[in-house]
Amino acid sequence: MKFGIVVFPGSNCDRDVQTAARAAGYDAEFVWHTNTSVDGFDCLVLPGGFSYGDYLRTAAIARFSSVMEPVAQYAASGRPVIGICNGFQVLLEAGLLPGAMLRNTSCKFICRPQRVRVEVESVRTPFTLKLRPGQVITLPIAHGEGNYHVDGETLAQMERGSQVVFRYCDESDEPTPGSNPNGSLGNIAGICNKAGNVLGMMPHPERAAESILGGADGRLLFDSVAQWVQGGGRIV
Amino acid sequence: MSDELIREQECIWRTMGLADEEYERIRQLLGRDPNYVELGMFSVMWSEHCSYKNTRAVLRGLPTSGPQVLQGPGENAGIVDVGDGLAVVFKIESHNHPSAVEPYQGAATGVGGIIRDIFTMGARPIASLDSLWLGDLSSPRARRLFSGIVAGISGYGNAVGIPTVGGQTVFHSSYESNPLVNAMCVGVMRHEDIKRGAATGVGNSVMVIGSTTGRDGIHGATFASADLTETSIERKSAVQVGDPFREKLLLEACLELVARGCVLGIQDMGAAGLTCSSCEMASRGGTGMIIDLDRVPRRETGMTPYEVMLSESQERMLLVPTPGREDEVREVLSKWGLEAVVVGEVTGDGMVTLIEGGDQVAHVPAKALADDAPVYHRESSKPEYVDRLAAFDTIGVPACTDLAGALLQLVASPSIASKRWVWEQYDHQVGAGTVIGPGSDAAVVRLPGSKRGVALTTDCNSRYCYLNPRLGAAHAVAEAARNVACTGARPLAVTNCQNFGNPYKPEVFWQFREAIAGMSEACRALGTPVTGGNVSLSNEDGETAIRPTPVIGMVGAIDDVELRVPMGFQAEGDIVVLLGYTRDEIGASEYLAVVHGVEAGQVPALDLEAEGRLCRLLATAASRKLLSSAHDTSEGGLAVALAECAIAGRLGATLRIDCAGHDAGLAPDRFLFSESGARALVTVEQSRLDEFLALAASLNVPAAAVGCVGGDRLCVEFGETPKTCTGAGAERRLDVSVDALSKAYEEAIPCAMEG
Amino acid sequence: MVYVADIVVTLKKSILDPQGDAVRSALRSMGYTGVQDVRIGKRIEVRLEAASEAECRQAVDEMCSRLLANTVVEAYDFSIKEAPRG
Amino acid sequence: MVYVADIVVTLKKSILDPQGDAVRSALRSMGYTGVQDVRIGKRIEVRLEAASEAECRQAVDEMCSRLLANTVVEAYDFSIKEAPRG
Ligand SMILES: Nc1ncnc2c1ncn2[C@@H]1O[C@H](COP(=O)(O)OP(=O)(O)O)[C@@H](O)[C@H]1O
Ligand SMILES: [Mg+2]
Repeated sequence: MKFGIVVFPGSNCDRDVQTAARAAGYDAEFVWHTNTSVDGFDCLVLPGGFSYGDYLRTAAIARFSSVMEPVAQYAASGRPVIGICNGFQVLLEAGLLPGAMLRNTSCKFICRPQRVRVEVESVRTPFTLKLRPGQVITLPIAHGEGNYHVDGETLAQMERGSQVVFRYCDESDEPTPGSNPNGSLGNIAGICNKAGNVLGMMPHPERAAESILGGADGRLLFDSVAQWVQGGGRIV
Repeated sequence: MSDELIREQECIWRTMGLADEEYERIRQLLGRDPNYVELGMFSVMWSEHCSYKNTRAVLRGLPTSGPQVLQGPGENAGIVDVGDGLAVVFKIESHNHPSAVEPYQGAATGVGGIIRDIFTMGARPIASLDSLWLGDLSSPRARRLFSGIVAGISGYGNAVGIPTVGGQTVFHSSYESNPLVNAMCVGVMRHEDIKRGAATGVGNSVMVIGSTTGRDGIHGATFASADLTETSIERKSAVQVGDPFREKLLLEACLELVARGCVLGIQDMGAAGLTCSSCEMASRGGTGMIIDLDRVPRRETGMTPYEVMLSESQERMLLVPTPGREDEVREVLSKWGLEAVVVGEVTGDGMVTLIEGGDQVAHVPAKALADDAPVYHRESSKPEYVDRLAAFDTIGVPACTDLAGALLQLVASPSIASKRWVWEQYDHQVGAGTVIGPGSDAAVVRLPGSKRGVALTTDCNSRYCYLNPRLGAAHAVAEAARNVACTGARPLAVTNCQNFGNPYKPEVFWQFREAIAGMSEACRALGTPVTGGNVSLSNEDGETAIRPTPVIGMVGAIDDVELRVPMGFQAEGDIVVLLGYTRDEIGASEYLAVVHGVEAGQVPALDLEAEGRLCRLLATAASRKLLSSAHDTSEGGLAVALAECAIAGRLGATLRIDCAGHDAGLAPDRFLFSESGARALVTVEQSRLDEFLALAASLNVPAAAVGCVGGDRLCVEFGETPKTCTGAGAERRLDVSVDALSKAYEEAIPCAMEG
Repeated sequence: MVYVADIVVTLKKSILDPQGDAVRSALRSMGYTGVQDVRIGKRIEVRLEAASEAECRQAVDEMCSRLLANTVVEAYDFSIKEAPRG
Repeated sequence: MVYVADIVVTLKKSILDPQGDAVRSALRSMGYTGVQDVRIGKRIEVRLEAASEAECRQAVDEMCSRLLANTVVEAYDFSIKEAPRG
């Protein structure tokens, strides 16, 4: 199992993803943003950070980097791609996932552990095989622009197609306004594409892959995709 | 030269902040009159900010050596050994004046500057801390500065990808127009990768790498050395805009250069820009340097040599590459989208020589600029208020009739209340190393690729320092050591930021001298040498000075992060043990200030040996896995410490305190709110209690099991009360729900900020 | 020719603007009680060379839709004029 | 009367604009090689009630210097017009 971690010059969770993947027993190598090929990997990770400074708008510039074309082809071929935080924003800007990200309603960056409910059948994406629908996991969030937005029609389509993968929820597992850290539509924390192989999420599974860092729930996502790859890589 | 300058030419040095005798000294050193560019260079290098001319004599007394010290003061940052060939680099620095004028950018560039100091040494930054001092939150101005400063630190630190894992936030009216922003950064590297800011090897190239040079921040160092008055605020160019993305690129590029062995000497361009970096590197290397200013990449046209030399444009470095590796340096920089340009070379004549358009525009001895600033012995005299306020007798303070009410009031007072509002805006986790984040006594960060960790804290109680600067500064060191030890780490070394008012006032200078003496004494006693720091004077708005604020940044080492000890209560049934001796010491306390509105009295006595024993006990107990939790007592005393343990652990506790073994006949309110030093509150599993108490006894630390963790209330009874405590009133018995404490503690700052 | 494009990027009307709301309450609490609404957007000034104004206009429009604005949530508008000489 | 103030806050010319620089290089690398310079500022639209245009102008000027711009590093400019009815 080998993860390819796409590194933009302002990525800053690239090494953390590598540490987490390795701690879970998998290979993980970096793919520099000027690369024009992403061959040889079982899963691509677009990590968190500030891709190109993100001054204008998060991830606005990243989608024009050379690596994004092979990433798009990789995604189109049905292989697993996950964008975490800034990586999620890159996937949105690049049109690999629907919608856009707005600034948190508090207008502040926010970093804290967050309860997140799994919304889909475990087989919906390669990243959730080891999770049950309705299961609540705790993952850290750390972002200034995680306020997910999409037009009503697309949202309805996404709901029908089980594309909403994670929602922020409260102590009683409900996605209440009070448990919404950033104002995102429907408490959305993560979504996937129609095919299910491309996942974008604001919470950071790589920061919760060792109990000494405050939790190990995030490791389930790494293990899921590894199991999926070992199982021949099919979305049922 | 402009007309205006010509008019003032007679004493142009004065407009640059140089005294007449300093000008004379420059003439003597040069053997001629300096030209305009040279004068500008001297004026920034001889400013207090760069030369420490007013404080150097006093700072000579600091303890700076120890077996753990790999690099003491004098470099960009200090370095200590933490074992396994790993070295930890750390330093704290102020960005007070810029933050007062433009809070967001001022604080942001402060963070940027200290991060560069760390990676300049060849280390990867792994954590930042920030010590913030602001006016009273009831003031709109203080609130505006506070939110701008926090946003600036967050905006810069988060983007560079360095976790901000701790710090402190204190509110007091003396900081209203002079907020303090002290930023600390910590990095790690292998011993063999240590880089120093020395220009060696005559004939070697000198390169400027990173950002272009513009007109921003000209005379920032001089600005930082003057009072903050209307006119100085008008010198707008002293504020820069930070570019965290570029900093991140520069960081990665520099570390790649170090890893490839391309770096002989390197220094960042902070205060006084190219002037400071060139003369300091030459002076340290015992060499000179010739620079062709035409080659310095600029972002504005028409810049004069004066402006190029004094620009404080951010995110730049001066580099002496390994000979023959210039092209490789260019390649690495260009991979990261940055420029690297050879601007000159190292010379053997000891002179900094500047060329523009083929002409020599400056020619000054590097050492004269860097090291020969005058040393002043400023007059000092004890301020009148000191003895008057110390004479306040706490005997007359009325007894507290509602212990729970007083505690609720204390935990809701902004200086004690939860700083979550601050640190949730910081990415405190990036780097996958934050084992204990903000909200505890000290943060613990795991070193990449190792099981070792460092414990980090900043501390200072400026009320203590105001009432008794010597004792106050010593307390700051002791508290920092306690905080580090509570996590299970051994205190290693100290960096410090001395924030004071105008040093030309004898009263202020007295405070400074006393504080340095107290800090030195405590650092000696605790075996934590000072490896560096920063002095920020003239924190005055023309009238009122800030309270003396000698901020201590401390680093401790823990051999295995699995052994770290959390602050909050962990499990029902754990035994609560109070360590140390409690005296009748509510003078200068938070309780006296918040509940009785009095800021006076004697600062608690300090027994540095007892502090040392307590630290040894905490670290040893942690290494034997005897502790479930540990928290020191400081502001607000035992009561606030208990509340913080309960809030953090979401668990209550029931305590019965017997005053025997403490000051005789201590009334409950005094016991609960006294701020006696050398104390901590730990919890231990019942089955390990005897072992722990025996260890405490063997290390000569008073220890008493006082109660048990459990329930959802915090209940403290005193030994003299009847067995059934139901009979005792609110003045003899503390009984309050953890929820109520938590609410008061968590909501205070968000409410003040967001209404 | 050198032109200067003055571009304004704003959140679409249908989208909440928390930053604008925060500024509105700040202004009101400072005593400007007449303030009814505040919207905050970006103003981008691009100086560029182009063969003609029409070509410039087309280039700027493209820049806006490709990079400067995310049209899922933002709207943009711009004006162009010749750069002052010197 | 209700007015709409269209306020532009920009970094002063002498101050580095990292946002603008980043966008400039992005635009160039996207093929817009004619781009010479980009500066990014804020555009703030304030809708407010005032007795007269003069009063409105004065209030907006004050808001700018007190809150909306930090004149240490930023410059501001604004125009005012009557709000369209309805
Ligand atoms: N400005 C800040 N940035 C980050 N963390 C902070 C800041 N202010 C306070 N904290 C955190 O809040 C906690 C409480 O701070 P403090 O009251 O100073 O602790 P102590 O009394 O133990 O020194 C600490 O963990 C500290 O790191
Ligand atoms: Mg403490």
